[in-house]
Amino acid sequence: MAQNPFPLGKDELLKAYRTMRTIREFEERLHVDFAKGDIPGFVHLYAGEEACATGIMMHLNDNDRIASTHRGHGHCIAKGVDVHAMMAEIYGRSTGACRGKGGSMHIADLSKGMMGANGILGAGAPLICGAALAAKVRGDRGVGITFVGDGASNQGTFLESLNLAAVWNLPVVFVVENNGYAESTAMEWAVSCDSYVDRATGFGMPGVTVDGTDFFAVYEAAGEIIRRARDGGGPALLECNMVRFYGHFEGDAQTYRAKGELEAIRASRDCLTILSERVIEAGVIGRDELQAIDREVNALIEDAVRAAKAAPLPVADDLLRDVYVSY
Amino acid sequence: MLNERIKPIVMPKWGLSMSEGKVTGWLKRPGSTISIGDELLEVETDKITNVVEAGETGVLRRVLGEPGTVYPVKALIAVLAEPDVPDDDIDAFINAYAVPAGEDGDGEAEAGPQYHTAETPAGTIRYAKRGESGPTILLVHGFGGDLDNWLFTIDALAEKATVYALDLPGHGQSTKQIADASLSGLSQAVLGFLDTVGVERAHFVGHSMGGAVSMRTALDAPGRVASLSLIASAGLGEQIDGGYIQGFVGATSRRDLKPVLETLFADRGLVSRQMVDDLLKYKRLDGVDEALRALSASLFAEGRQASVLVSGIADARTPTLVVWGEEDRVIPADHAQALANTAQVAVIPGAGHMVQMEAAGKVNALLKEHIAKAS
Amino acid sequence: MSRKISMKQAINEALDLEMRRDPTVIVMGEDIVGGTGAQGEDDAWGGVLGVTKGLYAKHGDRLMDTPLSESAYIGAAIGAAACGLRPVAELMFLDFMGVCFDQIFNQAAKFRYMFGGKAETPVVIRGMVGAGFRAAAQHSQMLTPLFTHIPGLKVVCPSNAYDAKGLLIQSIRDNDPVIFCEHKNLYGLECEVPAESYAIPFGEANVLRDGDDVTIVSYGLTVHRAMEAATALAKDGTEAEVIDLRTLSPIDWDTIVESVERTGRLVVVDEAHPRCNLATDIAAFVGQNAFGALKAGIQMVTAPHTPVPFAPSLEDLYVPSADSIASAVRRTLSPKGASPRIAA
Amino acid sequence: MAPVVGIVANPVSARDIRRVVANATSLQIADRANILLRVLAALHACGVRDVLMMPENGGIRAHVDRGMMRARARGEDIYPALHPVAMPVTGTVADTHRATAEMRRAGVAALVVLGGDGTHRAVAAECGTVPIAGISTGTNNAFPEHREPTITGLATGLAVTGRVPPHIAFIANKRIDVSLNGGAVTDMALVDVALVTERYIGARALWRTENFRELYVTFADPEVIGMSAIAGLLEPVGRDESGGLMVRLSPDGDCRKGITTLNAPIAPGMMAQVGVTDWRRMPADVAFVPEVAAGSVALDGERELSFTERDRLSLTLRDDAFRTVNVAAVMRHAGQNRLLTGTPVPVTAAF
Repeated sequence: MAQNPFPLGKDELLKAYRTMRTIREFEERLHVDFAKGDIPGFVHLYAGEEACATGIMMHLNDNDRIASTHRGHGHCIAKGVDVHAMMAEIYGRSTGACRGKGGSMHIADLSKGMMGANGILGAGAPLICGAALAAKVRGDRGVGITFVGDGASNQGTFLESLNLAAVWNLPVVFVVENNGYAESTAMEWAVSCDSYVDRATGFGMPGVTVDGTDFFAVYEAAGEIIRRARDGGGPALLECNMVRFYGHFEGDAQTYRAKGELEAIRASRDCLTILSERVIEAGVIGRDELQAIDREVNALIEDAVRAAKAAPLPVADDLLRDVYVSY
Repeated sequence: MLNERIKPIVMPKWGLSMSEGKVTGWLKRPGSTISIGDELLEVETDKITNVVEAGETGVLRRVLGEPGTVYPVKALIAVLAEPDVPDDDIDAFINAYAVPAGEDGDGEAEAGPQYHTAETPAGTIRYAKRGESGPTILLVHGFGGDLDNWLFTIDALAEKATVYALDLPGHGQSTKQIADASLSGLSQAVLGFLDTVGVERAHFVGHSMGGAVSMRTALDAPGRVASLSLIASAGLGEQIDGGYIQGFVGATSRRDLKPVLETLFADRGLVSRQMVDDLLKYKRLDGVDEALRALSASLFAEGRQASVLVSGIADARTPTLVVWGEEDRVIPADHAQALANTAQVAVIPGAGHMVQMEAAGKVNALLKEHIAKAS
Repeated sequence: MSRKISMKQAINEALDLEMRRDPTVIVMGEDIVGGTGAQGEDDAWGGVLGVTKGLYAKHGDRLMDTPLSESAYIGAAIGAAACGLRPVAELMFLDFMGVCFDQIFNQAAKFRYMFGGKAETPVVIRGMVGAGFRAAAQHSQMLTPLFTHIPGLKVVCPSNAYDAKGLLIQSIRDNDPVIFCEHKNLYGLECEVPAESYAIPFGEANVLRDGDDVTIVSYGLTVHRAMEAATALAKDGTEAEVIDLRTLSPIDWDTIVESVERTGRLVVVDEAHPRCNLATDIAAFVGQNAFGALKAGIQMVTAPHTPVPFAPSLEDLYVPSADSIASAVRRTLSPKGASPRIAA
Repeated sequence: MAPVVGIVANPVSARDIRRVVANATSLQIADRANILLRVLAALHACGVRDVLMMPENGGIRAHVDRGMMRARARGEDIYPALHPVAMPVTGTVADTHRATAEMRRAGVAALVVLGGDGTHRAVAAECGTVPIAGISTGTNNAFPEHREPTITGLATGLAVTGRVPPHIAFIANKRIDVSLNGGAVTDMALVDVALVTERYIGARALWRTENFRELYVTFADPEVIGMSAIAGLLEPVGRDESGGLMVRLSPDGDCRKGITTLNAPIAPGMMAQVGVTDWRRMPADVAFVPEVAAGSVALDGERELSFTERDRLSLTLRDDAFRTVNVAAVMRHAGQNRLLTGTPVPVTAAF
C-alpha cells in the first residue's frame, strides 16, 4: 500500500466516505420515496453537498454544537444523529428523532450537539452564538457552527450574529453553503456585495472561500478555522461553493436552471466521485473497499425505511405532550 | 384628673405588624357585669381573628366599637366601670380620651426593636425578647410555626418575666439550614441560642414539636430547664395527623394550604387570608421546603411520631404543665393524660391544636401560675 | 429579614441572588451594565432605568452588554439556554420584541415540542411594559396577549415588589422560556420583601381582597386601580374580590372560577388593547365554564383599540382608571347589568 | 480605429485559508470594482473607447455597471464601453483561461489583470504575445507590482495607443514550465514552483513548511512574501536576469547540522523557520527533475497537481515567455515627453 499523502488516516478517510455515502443514499432514497407519495410534508435534499457537512463535522465532537438549516439531513448524519431515528422522523413516526413532531425540517439531537434543522432561514445564527457563549462561559473549548444558505445569508439575524460573534469574540464558525440558488433566485442577483468573505471582512472577522465539492479543501480550511475558534481566536466565516443535485424542495422542476447545468454539475462536480477518485488514485483505499461501504450503507438505509414504515404513529396523547417542561 | 375607676377597653395590639383591628362582634351586652378573663368581643386583624378577654372587672358601661368598623390599635372601644360611677364622668372620660400618641408610634419606638437576631452555632436565630424582670421563660414554637405563634402569649407573660421567643432553625426568619433534623439537633440549637444570649436556665414553654424539643432538652440538659410547659405537645404518644404534616409540607398554594391550616383550630374561621399568605411567604423561602421535609421525615415519618419521651419525663423531676385543646385534630388531646401522674394537666374545651392562640387567656393564666410555682 | 424595597430593587435582588446561587445564570441586554467600551465609569447605567445597577460590581463578566441587536442577542440567550445556561436577557422595552419575535416564538417556544420533548430552554426575557410613562406608542404597549397566544411561552406580570422578586426567581429556575413583563410605572412602588431567596410558583393568582359581591380580575398596574375601585365601592357597601393573576401563562383558572361562582359577577381589567386580550380570554373561559353562576354580563375594562398616545392628557385616558373599573362593577350590579353595550 | 483592451478581474482571489491562518488581506468586491473603474477612466483618458471583460458571477461586473450608470446619469463621459466576452461562467479558473483566449482571438492590444499570482498565471497560460498589465488584488502577489491602478491604466492606455514605443512599453517575463509524464500534463508558474509531500490539493493555499521540499523560482525578490521569499532571502535574482533559482529544503524542516536555517515571510504576517540544504541557479531551458518522488506541486503558491512515484515530473525555466506592460518605463517616458500635456511642448519650454 502506498504511503498515505492525506491529512487523514485511512480509517478516517473511510469514515468520511461512509458519511458522505450515507447522506447521498439517504437523500436519493427520499427522492424516490417522496415521488411515490410515501412521505408527508416536504423535504429539502442535501445531495451534492455532502463534502461540506462531512469535511466540517470530522473536526467536531458531541460537545460542539451546530445549528442547521431547512436542508439539514446531511448535517444531522454528519453530526452523528441516528439514521433510523431520522428516517422515522421524516415518516412522522413516534420512534422518530423528535417523536414525529418535528419532521424533516426540525430534526434535532441535542445529545449529539445537533441543535436542530430550522425552518426559519437564518435563525440558527443567533442560536449558535448562544451555544458558543455557553461554551465560552463554561470554558469547555466547545465551538458552534451555524450553516446558512447563500439566500439566508441576507437575513438580518445572520448579519447581526456576525457582529455579535465578533464583538463577544465567540467560538463560532459561520458556514455559508453557497449552492448558487436561494430557492429559485440566483445568488448573484440577491446578494448585494456578492462575496461572503467581504461580509465577514466588514464585520472584522476572516472569511475563506473553498471549493465545497472538494472534501479535502473543506476539511483543511474548516480544521484551521475551528482550531482557531477553539483556541479563543474568535469567529470566522467559511464559504463553501457547492452544487445542489435536486431542487429547492422535492417536486421543484428547477426550470430556473440553465439548460445542461444539472447534467454538467453532476458529471464534473460530484463530491463523492471527486473524493473516491482521489483516494483510489493515491492508492490508499481500494475501489472494492468503497464498494463494500456502498453496500452496507444501502442496507442501512433500506433497513431504516423498513423500520420507519413499520414504526407506530404518534397517538392523540402525544398532541398535547411536551409543550412545556411543566405547566 | 380622670376617674381612675373608669377602665378603658382599647383595640389590642397583637404582634409587631398590627396597626389596626376590626370589631367583628360583641360577646357581652352593655350593662353586663364583667370578670377577669371574660370574653368581651371578637377582633379581626389581617392575620387572625381573636377574642379580647377582660383584664379588669366592672360593668360594661359603654360599647363604642361598632361591629364591622376598623379601629387603630389603642383606640377606645368600650368602657368598664362600677355601677356607681356617674354617666357624666364616663362621658367626660370618653370625650377626653385620645389614642396615646408617640407611645403607639410605629411599633419600634415602643420598646426598641421587636425582633433580634443571634449568631449561634446553629446559624442565625431570630428571636423576640420582652420583659426585664422575674424568671426567664423560653417559648419554643412547633413544626412550621414561628415566634408569632406566641402573639397572644408573650406580652402576657412578660408582665412578670423575661420572655424569649425564638424561631427554630428552618423556621420563621432563622437560618433555613438544619444540620441535624432530630429532636436532639433542635435541642442543641436551642441550647446554643441560650448560650449566645447568656441565659443559663429558663422555663421552657413548648408548643407541639417545640414541646418535644423542650422535653428532649430537659432530659439531656436538666440543669438548663427550670420547668416544662407542654402545649399540645409532640413526644407524648405516637399518634399524629400525618395528613396535616404532609399537607402542610406539600401545599404550595392558598387553595391547598388553607384547609390544612384549618385543622389547627377548633374554629376554622380563625384562619385568615393573611395568615395563609404569611405562611405561604414563609414556605416559599429557599431552604424551607427541604427543612420541613427533613424534619417531617425525621420526626413524623409515615404519620407517626418517632420519639415518645413520656417515661423519661415522668422520671425526671422537672415541674411540668401539660395543656391541650380538647378539639385538637393534629395530636389527640388524650396524649395529655400520658403525664397525668407527674404533671399538672389542663384540657381546654372549644380549642384546637393552636390552643395558646384560641384560648389565650386561659392558657396564659395556666402558664403564669405554673411558672410562678416552679420559680 | 423583611424590609420595604421597590420593585426595581426587588428585581435587582432576584438577579443578584440567583447569580450567586447558580453559576449558569448570566444576564445580558442593551446597557444593562452601561458604558462598556466607553471612556467613563464602569457600570455607568445598570440598565436604562438602573434596574441592574450594581450587579456588574458583584458578578463581573456574567453581565454582558450587547450591541443594539435584539435578534442576535435574544437568539443567543435562547441558544445558550438550550446549551445549559440560564440566561436572563433584558429586552429594554418589550415593544422591541417586534425586532426579534422569530427567535422567541419560532425558536424558544417551539424547541421542546418540535424536538419531541428532548429540549429545555430555560431563558428569561424580561423588559418593561405598559403605559403612563409619556413614552408614546412604541415604548408603552402592553403586549401580553401576543405572548400568551404562543404555546411554549410562559408569561409573568407582577404587580408589586414581593411578587416581582419571587416570580423572577421562579422564572430563572423554571425550565421553560419565560417572558417577564415589568410595568415601568410600578418600578418605584415599595412593599415588604424578604431579603432571602424565595420563589412564587406559576399559575397561582393572588387574592388581594376578599369580597362576595363581584370579582375583579387584573394583572400588573391595573391591579392597583382595581384595588382603588374596590375601596371606593366598599363605601357603598359593595365588596369586591380582587384577583391579581401574577402569571398569565399559565393562568390560575381555578381561582377565577371559584371566585365567580361565589360572587356571580365578573369584571376583567386588562391594560392591553381590547381585541383578543386577557380580558376576552378570561371572559370567554368563565362564560363557557361558569355561565350558570353569573348573575350579570361580564364586563371588560381595557385600553382602547388605539396605539398609546403621547400627550399626557390623552395617555391618562388610555389606561383603565379606578373610576372606569368601579363603573364597570356598578354595571354588573344594576338590574340591566347584562344588557348589551357596545364598547369602543 | 482605437485599440481594444481586455480585462480579467478575478472575483475570488484573496479568499483562501490565509485569511484565517495569517492576517492576509481580503479585498472587497466593491473595492475591486472601484479599482476597475479607475483603470477604465485612465484608459478612456488615453483614448481607449472599448474594453472587453471576462464575465464573472462574483459581482465585480455588477458594481462596475452601477458605477458607470451613475456617471452617465450625471452626464459624465469618462468610461469606455464595456463588453463582456460571450461565454458561460463556471466560477472556476477555466473562465480565466477561456476569456483570455477569446480576447486574444478578438485582438485586444493588452490585458489588464486584477488578481493575485494565480490569476496572472492563468492569463499568462493563454495570452500568447498579448502584453499583460497586472494589478494586485490577491494574497501574496509576488508577480503583479504594487501600484495605484489608475497609473497602470494610464500606462496601458499610453502603450496600446502607440504613444510609447513598444520597446519601451513592453518587457519580457520568465516562467517555469511543469511537465508530467513527458507532457501528458503541463502547467506553468510565473513566480515559483513548490514541491510538497502531501498529495491532496485541499485548501490549495500553501502556508505550512513541514512538508515543503523543493522550490523553483523565476526571480528571487527579497521584497516579496510567499515561498519565493525563501529564494529572495538566499540569493536575489532579478526579473530581468536570465534564469532563476532552485532551493532544497530539509526533509524534517528542522535545523540539523550543516543546514542553513532561514526565517522567511512565507505568508502575510507569517514568519517561518525553514532548513535549507542547498540552492543553486536554475538556467533557462534546462529541464530539472525533482528529488521528491511523490506529492503535490504548488504553482505560485497554490497546490494544483499531485504526483506519485509512477509519475515523471520535470521543470524547465523559460526566458522571454510572455510580455507585460512596463508601467514604470511608460510613465517615465510619458513624463519626459510631456505626453499628457494638452499640446506637446518642448522640454525646454517648461521654464
